[in-house]
Amino acid sequence: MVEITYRDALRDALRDAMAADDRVVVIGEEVGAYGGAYGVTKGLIEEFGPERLIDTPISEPGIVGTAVGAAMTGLRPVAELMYVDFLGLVMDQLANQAAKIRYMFGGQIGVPMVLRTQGGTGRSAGAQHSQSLEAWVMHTPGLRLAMPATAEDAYHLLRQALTLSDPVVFIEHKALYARKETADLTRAPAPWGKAIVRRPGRDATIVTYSRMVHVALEAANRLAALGHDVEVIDLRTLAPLDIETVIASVNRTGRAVALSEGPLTAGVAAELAARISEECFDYLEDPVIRIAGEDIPIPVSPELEAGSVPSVELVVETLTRMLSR
Amino acid sequence: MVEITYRDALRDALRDAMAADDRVVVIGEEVGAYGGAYGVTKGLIEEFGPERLIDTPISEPGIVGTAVGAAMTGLRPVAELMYVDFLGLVMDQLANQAAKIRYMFGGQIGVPMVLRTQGGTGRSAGAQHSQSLEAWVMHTPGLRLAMPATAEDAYHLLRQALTLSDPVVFIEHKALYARKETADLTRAPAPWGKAIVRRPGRDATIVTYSRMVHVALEAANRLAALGHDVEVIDLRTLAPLDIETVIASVNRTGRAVALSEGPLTAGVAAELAARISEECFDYLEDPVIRIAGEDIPIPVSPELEAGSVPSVELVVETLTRMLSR
Amino acid sequence: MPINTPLLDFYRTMRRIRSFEEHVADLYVRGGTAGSMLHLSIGEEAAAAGVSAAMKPEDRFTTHHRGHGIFLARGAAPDRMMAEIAGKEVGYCRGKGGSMHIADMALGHLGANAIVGGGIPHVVGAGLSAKRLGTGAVAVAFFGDGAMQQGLLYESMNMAALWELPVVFVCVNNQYGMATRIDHATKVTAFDQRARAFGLAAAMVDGEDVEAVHAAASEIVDGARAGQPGYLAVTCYRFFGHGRMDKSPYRSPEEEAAGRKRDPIAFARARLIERGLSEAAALDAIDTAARAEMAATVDFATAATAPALASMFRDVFAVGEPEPESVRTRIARVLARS
Amino acid sequence: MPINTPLLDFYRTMRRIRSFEEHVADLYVRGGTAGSMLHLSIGEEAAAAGVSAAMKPEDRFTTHHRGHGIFLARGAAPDRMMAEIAGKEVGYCRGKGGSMHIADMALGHLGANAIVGGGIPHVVGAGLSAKRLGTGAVAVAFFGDGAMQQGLLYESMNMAALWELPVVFVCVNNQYGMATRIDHATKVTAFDQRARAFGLAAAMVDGEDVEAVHAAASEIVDGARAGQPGYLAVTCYRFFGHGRMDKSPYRSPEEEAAGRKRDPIAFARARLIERGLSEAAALDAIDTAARAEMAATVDFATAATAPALASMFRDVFAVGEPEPESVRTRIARVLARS
Ligand SMILES: Cc1ncc(C[n+]2csc(CCOP(=O)(O)OP(=O)(O)O)c2C)c(N)n1
Ligand SMILES: Cc1ncc(C[n+]2csc(CCOP(=O)(O)OP(=O)(O)O)c2C)c(N)n1
Ligand SMILES: [Mg+2]
Ligand SMILES: [Mg+2]
Repeated sequence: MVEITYRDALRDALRDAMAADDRVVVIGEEVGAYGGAYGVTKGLIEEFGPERLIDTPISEPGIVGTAVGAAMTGLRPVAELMYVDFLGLVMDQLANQAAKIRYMFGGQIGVPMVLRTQGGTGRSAGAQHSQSLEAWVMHTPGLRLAMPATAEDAYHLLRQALTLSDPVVFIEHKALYARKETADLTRAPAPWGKAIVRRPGRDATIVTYSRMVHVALEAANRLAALGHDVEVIDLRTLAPLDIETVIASVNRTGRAVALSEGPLTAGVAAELAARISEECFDYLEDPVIRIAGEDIPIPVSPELEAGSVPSVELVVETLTRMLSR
Repeated sequence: MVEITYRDALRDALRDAMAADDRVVVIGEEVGAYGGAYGVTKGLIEEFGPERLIDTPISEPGIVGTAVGAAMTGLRPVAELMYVDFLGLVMDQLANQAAKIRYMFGGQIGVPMVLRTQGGTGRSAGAQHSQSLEAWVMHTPGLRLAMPATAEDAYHLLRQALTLSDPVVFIEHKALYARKETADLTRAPAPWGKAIVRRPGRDATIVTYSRMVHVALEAANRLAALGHDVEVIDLRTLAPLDIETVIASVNRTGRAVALSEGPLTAGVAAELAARISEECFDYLEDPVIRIAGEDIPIPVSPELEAGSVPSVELVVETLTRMLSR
Repeated sequence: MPINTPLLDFYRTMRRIRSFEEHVADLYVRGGTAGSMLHLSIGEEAAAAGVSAAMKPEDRFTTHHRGHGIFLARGAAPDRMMAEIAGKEVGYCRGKGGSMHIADMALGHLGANAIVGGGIPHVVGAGLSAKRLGTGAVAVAFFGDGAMQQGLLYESMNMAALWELPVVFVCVNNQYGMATRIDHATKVTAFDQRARAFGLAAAMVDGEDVEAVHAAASEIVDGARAGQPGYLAVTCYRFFGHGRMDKSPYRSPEEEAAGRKRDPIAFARARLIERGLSEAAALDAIDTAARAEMAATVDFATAATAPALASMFRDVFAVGEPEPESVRTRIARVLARS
Repeated sequence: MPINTPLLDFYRTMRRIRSFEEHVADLYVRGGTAGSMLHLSIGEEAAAAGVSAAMKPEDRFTTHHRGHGIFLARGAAPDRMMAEIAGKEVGYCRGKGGSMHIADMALGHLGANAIVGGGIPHVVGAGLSAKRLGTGAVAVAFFGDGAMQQGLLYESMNMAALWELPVVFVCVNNQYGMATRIDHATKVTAFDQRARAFGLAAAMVDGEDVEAVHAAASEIVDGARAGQPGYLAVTCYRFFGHGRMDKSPYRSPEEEAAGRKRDPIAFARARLIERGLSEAAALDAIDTAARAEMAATVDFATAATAPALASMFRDVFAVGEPEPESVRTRIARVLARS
């Protein structure tokens, strides 16, 4: 057992993967000497050199396109996009190229790359640096999508992503980097693609991922004090989506909340609500409730920013309302 | 009443808008002498000249960025993206710029532009020229989204879009251009943002838009022959989303199908299913069923392409199953 | 007794910019600003002052994330800027934009941008409007050397040249994009060659000498107004870190010391005195006035009120359009109904 | 008696390409191909043959949507190409890709692309792999003049130059992007200047003369292999419309006639005869053989079977990963359960 931050776990995963597999290279802006905008790659250049920690110009489409080509020709690139907000610059290379190449070429070759990036609110970084855009990725056939909530998952999901044969988008959360936890990284990890019940409960199920897992757990604690026993499921990966774990839980509790930081409309919570509603129809006592980001750009003012995404209070309030009827 | 194609109705809308408002300019690849890849702007350059039908280099991000700047400074640009599949190149200019400028700048100014494009299957154009990407747009706060199914709507929604103060993404369907209908374009149009019940019915409600409206209507006809009376709602715009019309219908029929050509997962049908499930919970006899595109890239083979999106047969089969229990 | 010369005006403008940056940096460190990001333009004042003075009041512009100085040189009210950076309702953008998204339509500021290169094509659009509407206005995009590696810049240059728009591209080449020195981002730093290869008039100028910047900019801006779009690279040095908290461990103290010697304000001051256009005491008075002015903006911003929470639903769409329903309201409604 | 010279090989290659294009065009018109889009490379054969011959077997490449000729010159089996374009299971991509997405890893073809410029950065990645893995392979991106206005090209050029990768950018400048003549897409058509401004070795060559193309390409490709990435523009003429159905009403018959006179096959033929390296009858025999070969590919493709419907769920992810559940199956399951 070690005390480790999410940031350090990510770095360890990269280090271990690079040590284990020569073909792994990291490519992105400031990933070398600077150590990454959020410090994830700090120190790795000393171990692996600038040939494997490749600093790039500020050319996001070029970076992702380069990673695609490298992945097709024998390397296993980890491309870093400094902010998930820059997805808009690279969606062609990601969705039209990386995601479709295996398919369009009849299965001849895959694109075993990982696109690491980070998103979310919490640093008052403004409308173009605070988004949660996982829905665009989840909607794209051919992509895998991991969104770890814990240091342990940050480590294992990244290691696992680096063994897959298809492109993985790996979205970290900027507000989690400094989060510390006690973890045993040597323990056999949960399988890739499996959700984890972070807190068992009988009265309702919260289905979520990334930073919102901690919001849900905190809310569940407060709800417990109010006499409500809420289960919290951490999806860990959105593609694949482990709906079985969710179904089993909701069929048991009869109530579900889909919790996501991204904007409500046509977001991940919509997919979760739709899936749960169709799969658990006969077991649901209430409609699946979506708690998600407001349908607005993220304002820079810290108060407004905090108000624009789901809070512990809102989750508590919602479940209290559901469970007190 | 005139016989008119979807293509011609679009052209009429552009012509009438350009005649009525000097500030309207069309900017895009081959919009001038060539008349647009699908012929929508054919002949307009003779009427309005190359100053208003502006042919561009093949520079999609630059085109959309130019339209943003033009819209902020007194023009009312209609930017044309030849295929919606190229959204991946312009999502930054669309989602980070056009959609957020009014908000980030505290309401000082809007971006009154229309991004016209076309999507969907039906021409066996392959994985990078056949997509339905409206979910990315619908998920972006600050954007409006229109997807006409008929020539009449093509005309009116485009005219209306060209009066709005905020950016509108206007997605036509490549398989509808040649579709003819009898329309009265002088009749007062349905208001912007309102859905239309295309076929009233008592047993179930199909909620859809764009080309799938015709699939739904054809299915409803066949279902009628089988004794099932199905209502078909054409949303016309996905943002705003006229959920009231949908709720009223589903609360009456008790059964809903969300039908969309785009890929199933995290797509428009998910949002529709989630909304209907939460708004009509006590009225639903069955879960809301999503019929959507497969979660695969679009194959070029015509048989496979046709098989990858919802067919009349699948809609009939689904509703028969629902209604025969 | 100072004589009223452009150089003295430049000096005042540059001093005001630097003083603003010093004050906003201080406010940031004290936790008084909104946003984790603050990029100072210290060392780049001549680019701001020199190019701005070559523009006319009706001209328009966009900036990158390091745009405080440019906007001040174009006439911004520093108190409303400071308030915006502090995330306050009286700020230029009602506290929604912050340092990286300041804009002001009244002064032709089409917006700062947090996407490297993101604001560049907007001036192509503004140039198109100006040409079509016959306003005579030029549109200027300001951006950093980092944006020289963003493809969108070349698409924009190409369109401006092709359509002969009144557009100018100004690269504030402060030698760094974050920790990456420009020669680690590109093999060829003679950026004017690139611009010419797309059909622009192009020049590179030393950003220590504000008069030289102004002269070069005037030629390029005037040319653009006459239908020959242009490009100007202003070579300077980023005195401090990328963001306020960055201590630039990636560059040597010697390099920094040398870079900071290329100070456009010290340069202008020396020249003013040397030419007998001003004297130390008078320039000190300008400095003092600037400091007082900017200190007052901090007080103004600090005292100002934060935007009301409900304002977050405003400005997504035009006034008169329905605001997005809040998640809380929706949930209450749904649970009340079912 | 023809002597075995490179020029004769070029002639054969170019004739096979043209014959392929003529046959596939015919199949298209008869409704035998999958896909509404078909772009012929007639007139561009020298670019394909000349550059390809400058490459080694281990080299890799990507092409644009007009890539049949290039792939043929690199050794493609025309029957599998024809089958792919017809959307058949035995095609290079099992009928999933079609004309615009042909690829073959065995021959180093990293893929044709339907996004203008989309495949360009992939060669930067391939160059990175080659350099890191020490394979000695060069990676070549082929694209049209239209892609010269896509920003991604410049990002790619910049990275290739910066990292000194074994990468070559080949622009097949057929004068048109759809209906837009190149001088309506850009102010400056001396594209080699752009490439040099990013640090590439660069040349422009006349695409009528396959030997000249080969010589220029050899220099650039060899240079890239030695660490100096390069750029080559091959100037030619698109003999026919953009797509098969486009009759090019936007250009004059005179221009077309003049353009089609710049025929690399006729040019090579004349030179072969003039130099006494071959004679008309022998060249006619080559032509006849090419026609027979390509006619057979049409028969092959026509007779081949379409992919099974269920194959549509394959190849989304690697073999062994679960296939996406079909919508029909999901609905049946959901309705059966509730
Ligand atoms: C598209 C994009 N990529 C990366 C970033 C992160 N980033 C912000 S500023 C910056 C450096 C920009 O350098 P330069 O353009 O020279 O401007 P400077 O900061 O030196 O003024 C980077 C990489 C961003 N904001 N946008
Ligand atoms: C990004 C993108 N924009 C537009 C198109 C539509 N389009 C297909 S080919 C083409 C013209 C390309 O011209 P060029 O690059 O010169 O190639 P050519 O067709 O002449 O071989 C266009 C505009 C596209 N496929 N991709
Ligand atoms: Mg810089
Ligand atoms: Mg061309």
